[in-house]
Amino acid sequence: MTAVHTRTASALDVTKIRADFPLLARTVRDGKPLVYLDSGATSQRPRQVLDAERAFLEQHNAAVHRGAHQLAEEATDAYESARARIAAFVGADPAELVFTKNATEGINLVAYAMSNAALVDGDAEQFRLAPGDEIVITEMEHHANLVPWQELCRRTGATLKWFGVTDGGRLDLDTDPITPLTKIVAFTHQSNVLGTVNPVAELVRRAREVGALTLLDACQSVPHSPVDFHALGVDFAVFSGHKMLGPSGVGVLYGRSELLEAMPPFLTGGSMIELVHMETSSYAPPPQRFEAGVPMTSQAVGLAAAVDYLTEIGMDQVAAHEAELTRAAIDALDAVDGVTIIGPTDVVDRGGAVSFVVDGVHAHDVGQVLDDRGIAVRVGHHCAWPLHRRFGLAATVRASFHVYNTLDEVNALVDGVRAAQEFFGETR
Amino acid sequence: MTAVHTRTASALDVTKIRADFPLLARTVRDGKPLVYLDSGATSQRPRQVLDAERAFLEQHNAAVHRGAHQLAEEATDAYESARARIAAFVGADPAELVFTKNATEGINLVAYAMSNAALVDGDAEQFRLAPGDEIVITEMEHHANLVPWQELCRRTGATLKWFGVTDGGRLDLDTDPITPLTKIVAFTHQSNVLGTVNPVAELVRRAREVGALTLLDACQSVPHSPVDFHALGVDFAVFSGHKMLGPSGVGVLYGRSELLEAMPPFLTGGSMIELVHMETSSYAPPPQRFEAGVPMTSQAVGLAAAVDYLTEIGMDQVAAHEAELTRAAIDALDAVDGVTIIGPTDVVDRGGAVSFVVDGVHAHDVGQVLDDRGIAVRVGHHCAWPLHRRFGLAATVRASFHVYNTLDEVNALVDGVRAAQEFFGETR
Amino acid sequence: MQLEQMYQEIILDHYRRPHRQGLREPFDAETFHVNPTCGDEVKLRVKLSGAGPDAVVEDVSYDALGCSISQAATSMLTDLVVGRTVAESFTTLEAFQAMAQGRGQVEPDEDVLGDAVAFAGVARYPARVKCALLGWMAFKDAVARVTDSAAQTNGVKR
Amino acid sequence: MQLEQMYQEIILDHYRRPHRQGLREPFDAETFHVNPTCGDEVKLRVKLSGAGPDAVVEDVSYDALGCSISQAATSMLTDLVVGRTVAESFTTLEAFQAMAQGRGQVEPDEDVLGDAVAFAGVARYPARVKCALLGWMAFKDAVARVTDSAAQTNGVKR
Ligand SMILES: Cc1ncc(COP(=O)(O)O)c(C=O)c1O
Ligand SMILES: Cc1ncc(COP(=O)(O)O)c(C=O)c1O
Repeated sequence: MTAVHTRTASALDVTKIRADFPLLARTVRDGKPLVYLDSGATSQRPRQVLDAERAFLEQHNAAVHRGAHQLAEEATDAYESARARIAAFVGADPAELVFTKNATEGINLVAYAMSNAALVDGDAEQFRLAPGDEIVITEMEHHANLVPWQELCRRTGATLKWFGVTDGGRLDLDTDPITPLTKIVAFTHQSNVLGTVNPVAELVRRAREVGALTLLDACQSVPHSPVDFHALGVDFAVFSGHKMLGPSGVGVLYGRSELLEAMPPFLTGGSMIELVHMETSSYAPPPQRFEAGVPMTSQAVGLAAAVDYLTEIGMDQVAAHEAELTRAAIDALDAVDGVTIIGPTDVVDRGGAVSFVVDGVHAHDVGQVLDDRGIAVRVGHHCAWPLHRRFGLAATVRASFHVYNTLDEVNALVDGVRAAQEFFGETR
Repeated sequence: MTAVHTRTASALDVTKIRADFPLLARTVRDGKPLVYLDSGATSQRPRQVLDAERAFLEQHNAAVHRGAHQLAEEATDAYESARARIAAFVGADPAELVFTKNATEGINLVAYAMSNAALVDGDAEQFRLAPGDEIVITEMEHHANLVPWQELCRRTGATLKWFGVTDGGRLDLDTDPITPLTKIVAFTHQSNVLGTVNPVAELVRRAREVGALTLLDACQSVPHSPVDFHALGVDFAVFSGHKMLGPSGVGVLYGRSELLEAMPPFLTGGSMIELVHMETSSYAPPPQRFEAGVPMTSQAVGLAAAVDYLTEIGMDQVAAHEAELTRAAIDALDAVDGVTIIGPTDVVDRGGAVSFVVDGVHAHDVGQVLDDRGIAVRVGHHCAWPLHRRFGLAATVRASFHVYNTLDEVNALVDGVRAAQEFFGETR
Repeated sequence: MQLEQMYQEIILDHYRRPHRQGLREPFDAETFHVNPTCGDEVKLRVKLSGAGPDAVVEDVSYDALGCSISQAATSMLTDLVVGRTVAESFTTLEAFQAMAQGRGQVEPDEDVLGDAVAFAGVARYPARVKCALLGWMAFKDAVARVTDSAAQTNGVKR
Repeated sequence: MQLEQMYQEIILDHYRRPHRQGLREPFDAETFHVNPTCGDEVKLRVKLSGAGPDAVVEDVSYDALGCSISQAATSMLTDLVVGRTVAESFTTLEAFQAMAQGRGQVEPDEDVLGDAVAFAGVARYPARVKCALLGWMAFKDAVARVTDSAAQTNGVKR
């Protein structure tokens, strides 16, 4: 075992940061220090986030937007203040942010609203799909940004098309399937497998040229680098709290105001209505229109605390730190005979998910050896099965980082990969 | 101000219970002790629930059902153990429980799955709706169990029908709209306004007679009394964590196994799939089929802790305690001139939501006077607008109880109502 | 008790004996506004004379269902706008809205607001702000409908 | 290191040199099973002779993509069931499943499981249980298809 120090060349005081994360202090598999390299699946939470949520629950908890007593006022303020702080963090106006349970719900919300548009006239027509219309995604999408569009095609008769991926793990812009029939282009900002950061401006330009909407899956970008939705010019975007040091059970859908204004609802019920009769109902303005039922109140408060925590560190610092870890991991893994990295090996337009395969050792077995050494990585297709098939693979090993990871942890990973090679080598 | 003691004739040690709820110790409006009578909107949480969630997050947090490392195993175990404990609490098998973000999502899930059934053959056909088919609800439904059915009718061409409500606030069984065309009967177990407990067995019998499905809105029953879904014989049921001393952001959909097996998915994305290709995908068995994306992990753990807490007290005890408070509130309010209770004034088949109007004083104004005295109640239509219209009202005042409330708090409420009458009386 | 600060005597007076209540003819536009959280509603009519910002508010009539705050605010609105120009009434409206949404941080200007300064206390209760604004928003909407349709009749595009 | 406990030598042997690999003719039924969490897959064929529980497993052939555990378990399965009756092979299957899902709490019976007791260590890793069971479940499914279709041919309702 490599001891886990906090050596790093970046400006961050990672020792201090690690002290904020209670879980990172624990040991696994008979007393081994935990090396948590699975933040791409879900991140850990600092005390500050846990404390903020608990303080809310011990002092201000009440149903929001429904009560007239003091607690209800305080809870509503906490919830709406959370929305405003999170909006500022991603370059959006508060009313452009809808709280969902996760990013997956956000994408489903847009996809279902688009089929619901068939039932409403007026401004909602821009969301309508009919047979012949096309939806464009990419071959590197997470299932969350793929399956909902397949289902939308089934509901509306539209056709699904996609950008291919190059052997080097970049979006193949030459396979461009965007045509005047394209109604929406949905793509990931940063691949959760390849680490690839896609050319948002170029894709937005091409989509706009044909009048198509854009939806950005920002699940892997917002937690790791500065992101400004207004500057990017996308129409919709989604991300999840649990990947950015925040609570599970809360995600965000961003939508440009005019679009949210015009879009029909998805989930219906309490708090999203204007008038309700037995026969028919009308709906509240956004964002309330898209937040049916009692929302994830304390989780929104926790997510705002996570945003405060990240802002305090500075997203540029976070990105720089992770770039350093990524650089180190790619270099060290690339130097191991029999290890192949899936995705770009340069760190330009690339984030910190490093996926690889080891000749003759299945990803699950590599993962098992790593786990035995206290190193937590993800093995499998990482919810991007078609992308794996594109590379002729069923499974890869993925190491992914966050602000609390260290170069020593990268070294522990590389040592572990070598140990797996030895363990499964014919020579044993 | 009446001091808040814990006098009660029931077997509960409410003083001890109150000590578990940090929020109940706070004061509002310039130092007045909080009298929280708004648990029908959302309940408060005991330390045990807060601690369970925090312990999970500090020790076992990871993405569930996705990872192969030790943390992921522990997190998955915690999540599935939570499902099993909650299932036992409501008389269901673990695989019959789907975690949702709230009850509202649960109802929408069934309503959308029913329109999605049009796209699938085989067993899913039983969920299909066509023009001419009918959906039956009641006039006392929460918007959460009304608007999703209106929308389903819009999507499928089916017709919405409903049971009326008697002047006494009971379901009017003589207005029975169930016919051989009825495909589903969705009704509340306990009205969140009237307190009325509906005759589930009789409604299930009538629905079964015509081969219709049943969906029970158990939001106001599961938190307050022993409920056994298998014994009740309903096909689907929903409830929310935040109303039963558990976290916000988590709810439950119960569905009989054969039905969940046959039902098409609603939200799609990661973790709910079997095989994914760019062109098409197939789906996992339930409950995973209905849990797309990273779920509300710590919230499920917290809800299981709430269930443990309630079980420790005993749901019979909880029900008896609330019945006593309800009896006292009804008697005392009924004795005030100019106060009219909306809903049954007997406590047979009746839970602890006590809604009322005060002659000449609008509900909002009553609420304001109560709030000024530290008493938190809900005012308005409580997301049951058609029910209010049925009684010719726009708004009522609602006091609602949980295990931590006391008879002294009921007295404080009644004193507050008299104070409101005085304040707004012409004689002032 | 902070109640007296919120429910000033003049508010209770308007609530008990509302001014200009009831729906009257003639009118140029009618609006119907609802507060979705509590179900309170107001149907409101305006009659203007003249055109543009200098048009004069001849009458405001209404039928309202609601709490003391919303009823009193609507009643007082009629005192403050009837007989004044649209421009003047919108100045008052904006000041009223700023005060109501100001969370107690906005110092109300009695010269502009007149009796309506009595609603300053409401601003401290966010859940009641919509009550105070219900009638005012219905008025704003109604005036906009008149001026919009006048603009359209004149062939002016918005 | 607990690794050696999980990856016993016999497991690694089967993984490196799998028995009865490849798809062969003739066969009575073919199944395709996938582990959705990792993408591992197995296509498996069975050839039976005779009918009912006393039918004998003549051959099991397969094409598998997967980790050492799933490959070795499928290879070993063929050793344990080929040449035995369906009834016998199902007894072994049930014991294997019970052990694999037993979280290390189920004492494996070497008389029933033979070499497959080597998989006892896997039971301590819940995420790997599906790997160990992949081939076995494909086998169970394939046998069921043969016997079901035989039952249907005989006009027997399930
Ligand atoms: C009877 C009833 N049904 C449904 C709901 C909706 O619950 P939620 O908002 O948690 O989804 C509520 C509570 O608001 C309720 O009281
Ligand atoms: C790129 C990407 N998109 C979407 C998702 C789905 O996020 P969630 O499961 O939180 O909804 C994830 C994470 O799992 C992801 O990495």
